Amino acid sequence: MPLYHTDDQTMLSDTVGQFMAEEGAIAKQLRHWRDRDCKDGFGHALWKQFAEMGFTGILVGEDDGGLGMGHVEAGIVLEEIGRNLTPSPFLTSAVLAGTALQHGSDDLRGRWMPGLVSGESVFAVAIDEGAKHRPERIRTRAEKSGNGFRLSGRKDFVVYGGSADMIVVAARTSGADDDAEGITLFAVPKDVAGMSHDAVRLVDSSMATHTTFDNVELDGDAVIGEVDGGREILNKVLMAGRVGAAAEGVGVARGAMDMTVDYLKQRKQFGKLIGEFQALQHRAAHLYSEVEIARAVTIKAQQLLDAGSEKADLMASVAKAKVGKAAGLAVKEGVQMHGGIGMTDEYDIGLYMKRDRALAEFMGDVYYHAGRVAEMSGY
Amino acid sequence: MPLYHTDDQTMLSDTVGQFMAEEGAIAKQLRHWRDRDCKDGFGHALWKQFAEMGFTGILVGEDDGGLGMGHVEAGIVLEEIGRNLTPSPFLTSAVLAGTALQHGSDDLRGRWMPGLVSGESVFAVAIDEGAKHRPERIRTRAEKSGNGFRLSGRKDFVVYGGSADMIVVAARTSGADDDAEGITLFAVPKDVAGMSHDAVRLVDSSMATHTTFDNVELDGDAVIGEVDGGREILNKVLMAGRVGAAAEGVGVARGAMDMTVDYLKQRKQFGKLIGEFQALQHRAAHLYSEVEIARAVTIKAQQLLDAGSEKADLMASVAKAKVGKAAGLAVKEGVQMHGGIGMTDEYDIGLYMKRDRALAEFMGDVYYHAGRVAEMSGY
Amino acid sequence: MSDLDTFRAETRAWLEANCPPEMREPVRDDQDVYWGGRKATFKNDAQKAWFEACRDKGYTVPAWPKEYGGAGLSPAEAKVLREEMARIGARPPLSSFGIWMLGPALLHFGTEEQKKKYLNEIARGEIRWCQGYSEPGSGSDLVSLQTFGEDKGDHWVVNGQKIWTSYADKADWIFCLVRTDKNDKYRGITFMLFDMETPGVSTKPILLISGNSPFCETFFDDVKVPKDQYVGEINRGWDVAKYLLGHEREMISGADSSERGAGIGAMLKRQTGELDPVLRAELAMFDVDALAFSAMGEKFLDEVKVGKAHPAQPNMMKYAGTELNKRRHELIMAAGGSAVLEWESEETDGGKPARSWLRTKANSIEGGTSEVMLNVISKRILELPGA
Amino acid sequence: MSDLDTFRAETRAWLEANCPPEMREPVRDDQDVYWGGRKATFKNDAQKAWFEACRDKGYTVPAWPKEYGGAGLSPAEAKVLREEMARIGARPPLSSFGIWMLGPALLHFGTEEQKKKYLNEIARGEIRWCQGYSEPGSGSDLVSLQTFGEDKGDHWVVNGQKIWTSYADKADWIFCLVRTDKNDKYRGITFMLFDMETPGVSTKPILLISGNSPFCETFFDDVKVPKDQYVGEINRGWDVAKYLLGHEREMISGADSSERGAGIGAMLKRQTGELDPVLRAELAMFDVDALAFSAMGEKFLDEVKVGKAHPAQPNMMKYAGTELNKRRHELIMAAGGSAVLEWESEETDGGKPARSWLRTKANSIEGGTSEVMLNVISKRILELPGA
Repeated sequence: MPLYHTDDQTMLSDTVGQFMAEEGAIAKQLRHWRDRDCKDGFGHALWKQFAEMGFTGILVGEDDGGLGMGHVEAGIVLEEIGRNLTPSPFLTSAVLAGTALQHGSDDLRGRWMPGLVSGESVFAVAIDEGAKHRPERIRTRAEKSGNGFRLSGRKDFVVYGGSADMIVVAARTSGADDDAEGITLFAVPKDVAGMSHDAVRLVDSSMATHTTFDNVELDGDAVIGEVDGGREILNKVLMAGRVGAAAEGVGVARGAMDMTVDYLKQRKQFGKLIGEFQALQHRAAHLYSEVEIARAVTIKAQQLLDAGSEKADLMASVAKAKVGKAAGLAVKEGVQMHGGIGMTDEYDIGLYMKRDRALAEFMGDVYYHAGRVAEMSGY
Repeated sequence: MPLYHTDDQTMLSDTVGQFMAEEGAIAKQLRHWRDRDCKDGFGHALWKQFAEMGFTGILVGEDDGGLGMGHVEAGIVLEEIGRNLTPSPFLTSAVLAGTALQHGSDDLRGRWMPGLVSGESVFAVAIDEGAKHRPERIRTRAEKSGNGFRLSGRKDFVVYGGSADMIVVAARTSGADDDAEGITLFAVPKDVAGMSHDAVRLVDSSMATHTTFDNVELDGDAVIGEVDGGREILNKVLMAGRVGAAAEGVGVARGAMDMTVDYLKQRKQFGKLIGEFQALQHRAAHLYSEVEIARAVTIKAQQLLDAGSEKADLMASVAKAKVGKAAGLAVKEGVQMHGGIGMTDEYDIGLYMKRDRALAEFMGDVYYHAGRVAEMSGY
Repeated sequence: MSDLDTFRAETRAWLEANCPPEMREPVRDDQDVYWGGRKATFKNDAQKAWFEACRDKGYTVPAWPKEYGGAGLSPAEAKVLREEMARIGARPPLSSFGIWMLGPALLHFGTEEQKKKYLNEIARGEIRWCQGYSEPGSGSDLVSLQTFGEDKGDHWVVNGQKIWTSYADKADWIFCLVRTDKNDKYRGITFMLFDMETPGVSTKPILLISGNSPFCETFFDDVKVPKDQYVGEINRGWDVAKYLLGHEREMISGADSSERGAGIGAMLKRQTGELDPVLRAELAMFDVDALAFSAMGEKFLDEVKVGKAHPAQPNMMKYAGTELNKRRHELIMAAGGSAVLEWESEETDGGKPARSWLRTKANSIEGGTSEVMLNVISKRILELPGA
Repeated sequence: MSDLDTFRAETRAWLEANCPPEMREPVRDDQDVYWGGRKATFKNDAQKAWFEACRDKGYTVPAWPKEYGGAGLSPAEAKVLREEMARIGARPPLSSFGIWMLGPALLHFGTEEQKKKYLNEIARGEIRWCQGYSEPGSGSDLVSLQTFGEDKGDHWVVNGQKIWTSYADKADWIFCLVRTDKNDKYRGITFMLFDMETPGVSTKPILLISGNSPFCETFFDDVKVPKDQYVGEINRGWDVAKYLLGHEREMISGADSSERGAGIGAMLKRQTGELDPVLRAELAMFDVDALAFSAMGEKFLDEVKVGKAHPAQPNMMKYAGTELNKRRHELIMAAGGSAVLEWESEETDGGKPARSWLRTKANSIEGGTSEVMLNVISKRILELPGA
């Protein structure tokens, strides 16, 4: 498959781009909800609009009422989300939880998919334990209890956990903390007894929770896939999440870069447009090159994921790491090249820096994924 | 002690600088011997001149006929050696082997020091085993044999080993390969039976050997210091070598930088001196900053070493690593900024790149020393 | 006993008697130090007592001449005082831009009358000053400033806008660069002084990406400034500004090079437990740079003391130090993971790590951008041609 | 069966019959490929047979029209041929700057007569060409070239010096940029063609820091060039040169992006055993960049095929690819340690790793420096103002 968007994908990209620039714009969404100290961190009305546009069900099979598209298409939505810093539960709900649910039973999908597709429901995933992404180690335990399970443990960095109608929780049903096997995924509804959230606002104004499970009783039908067989699904969820976060990161990088290049064409110092200074030109050109490469490998990872290739896992880590580097560079150069004004809350470039930071951390940072690339390559 | 040269040191620096620029100049030494395919890789006549100037005995105690100066002074000589790419056995003989011999008995010093001071003798050290510097692991073994020892093993990267009248060899007299203790240093004369050299020319035209010891019989008085007590001396040798190599690296960096900055002021392209292009200006200014910092920490390490501070070991690794970065940058920027002409053998900038490469590897590279900094810092 | 030993003994005794124990605690925030001024209040009695004791002794500005409110100490004596204060951890009795910036300018360029009046007011903490240099349109290119003072005979009428005026909302007076000749870029600026209560002056605090800040925007709307309120010569204010900028960069570059030169790997390992192996390697590479920079800081200060440092070397220190500090905080964020993303939580003390990280991004902008520093290094140290 | 399928079947059969097994081995050095020319000799019979079969079929330049010595294949057919040759690992039957560079220029700018003569000679391997662009004083600023052709009515007299003329010592003819009007920088250059055996032409090989090289210095001392030996228009040779430079950068940037995009960590671990943990981390960070760049290479080629790539994108590919390749070889040297420092030893095959490492330093200089690439990106892609 050629590594560029097909005509259909280009059309989708145009549609999404226009929609997001209008409805998802920084002033209309991010700043709006932030300045109102919104406890969700995003607007439910926009989430409904996402549903009307078909975005919410973009990865959901047609049998479940979705569009049955792939990660390239989800990535198109995410790139525009990133470019506009649009706060939404798209990544956690439609990509992460959605991918998990695809492996659920008919009953489970029947229970949750309609809400996702219609934009009525918001989902989250609870994977991380501790401040760094280390999904190889799962300590949260689900003990058999009657026909169901009793869940205990603590999850961190549960993005939009406080707003979620359902949280996909990765728990250990057998084995030791570091075992690959023995993991089970559960779809945990919001109203279960024993689940409590400590909600925190993050640097990018998004919301996340530390979520504690204190002997939470779950029915057997909360299990996604097979008991003890969750690692494989979890890996798929992680791949989808990494590639998705990479796509959003590409959008953040391109948004920050475009804003900065525009500024270089407008701001005058020493009687010249600052974009005439060769030192800045070269840095901007280098940045362009890094962002282009990050975008290419992200599309590559999306295609591999859609093709079910066994290389997808490696390339997902490459993409997440490379985007981490490129977007990090884009926001740093962005703030520096804006000078003092870039440090003010009034200008948007700082918002890109904040979003990049949170996104860099989400689903594993550049160091984690570089390490994975080494391990998967055998060194 | 203030972190700049005293008046005496400044005077020494001027003297050495003038001497090296005349007698040690690239055309007169490096190119001269290289183009004649000299098997020593340096000129014995210059080594004699070093002796006349007092350089050879700069670290040798006054009782042994030397000047009894410190590593700051040795570093002054080395910086000028680096700046002029002067091939000489100064680092291996006067700094490394010399430091080892300082811990030898009166007899041993009486046997070897006069030759060093007079420039009659050339010494080498044989520490590395394998292609990377890992002195924590010593496999070469010296078994007790009568009143002496029988030495067997192979050493690599023995710089000027083929020309050496004596080689300081680090061998294991007890314990396992990775033990800290159980090391003994030996002063091995060149004519012992069972020692053989496989001499190779290196990228910088210096010479080194793979040296094999096949049941080499050594007298007990070849031992430097105590049997099994060589680790402490070895550590001092290593510190001296690292700080010394750092000082030479500073010289290489400054030499390459000065040559490049000069070129920026002469070469015209697009109707301008290329030094007028801001992108090159900023890179040159950044390079200046890195080289200044590398020089500062090298002097700091020299002073700590001279003061016998316990921080010397850490700072020696910091200096070696920092100089590795800064000098590496200097030669890379040097060649790139010279453009095509910098790629030709006719121009000297490429010689700086070659010397830097060999020096970067000698006594541990930037990665090795960064790792040591982490370990010594407790992480 | 030498004179200096005597002085040390006396100083020690004086400090013992006059520096209250509360004033020997580390400074935790802005309010722990007295900034003086008309609107100033003391945080507690100890702060008041310590300030007044120092003021009366001339120790708010110990090296200034006695007639200007100082103690007239020699450099050697001033060093002894600093050392003795550091020994007991004494807080500065008074902080202000008057002490750091306007004072040195007045000592160098002021008339006798100005020195008497303004320096004494500063030394006694009576007037708090702020600095009006930057404007929205003139950041790195400071000299392009547009705030204009129209000559009205015995006074100027000043109109324009300043930005990044720290604590403008708390200051009594401002020292301010004002264009007084539109035809000469460099020789058309006057270094004016005026009261912030003059009609037409207003200020507005600036919210940064890291949160609240001491920075303000300051607006001048037909502000009348008497014709005798300037330093140096009329239209030659750029000389005064340049003098102060050099002073400022030297201070910034020297100031916290020791903090910037500390390794962080060990601290982050303690704080976060396990370190990812690739992150560990990055930290090791950072620590090499940081520890090397600490040696550079030491060398720089040693050389400054004896006048050996290249006059443009502070630019290099500022460049390298601020870039290093940004990298330091990037790594602190990386090691801290999702925990340090928190913006308002108690666990992070109100988002301290994230706010500090964002705040460091200004390091390479304020007091001269990294780009300007590199320009200066290439021109003045490497002597590269052209702009 | 479609026409293309038929063509594929025929091609496969033809290759089976005509490509000797020896010509299906990987190319190890320059001599494994036939470069043609008056002085050329074949390394062996197989090479001769393979070359002659291709020449007779028009397969040395399959996409060129038949009348110029090609096979007149359509783009689709040419692709099938490439695929089928790749399938059996067939070596190129003929390599030359005539095929890659002069040919495309002549096809675009040449007269009918020139095409007939020169293209046929190239296609048949009769004349080997070299390129005379760079001069000692004009590197990145190619257009500042000084080699001058004085107009003598029916001929020019050319004086000057070229540098980096690859294989000038082995070539029969040169295509060469010569200034013919000193008053117009861009419109004062003529793209001339002449025989290297013309009196006054001499060459001298250039020794590189990596050792021997195909590069030469080439000197013109009163070289007579007939007035009809130029391409395009007189004084408009810069148009031809620009066309070729674009062509060249596209080739360079596309060519080995796959090689450049390979990870090296695993290979170095196998070669060297243990990896230092900090070096391992550097390799991991490199591999991320390298694997990402391989995707970029793929994307770029896909986009070029359908005309979607930005016309200046080859500059970005060249910049990123060459910088990456330099870093790759730095890491190979670091992992190899003292063993790969050896310059003439058998163990390193005559210093191969070190020589390759040094050779890569030219990657970011030849064919347009990284600095020029960044200039082009900033101007043509980012549309930044000014030079």
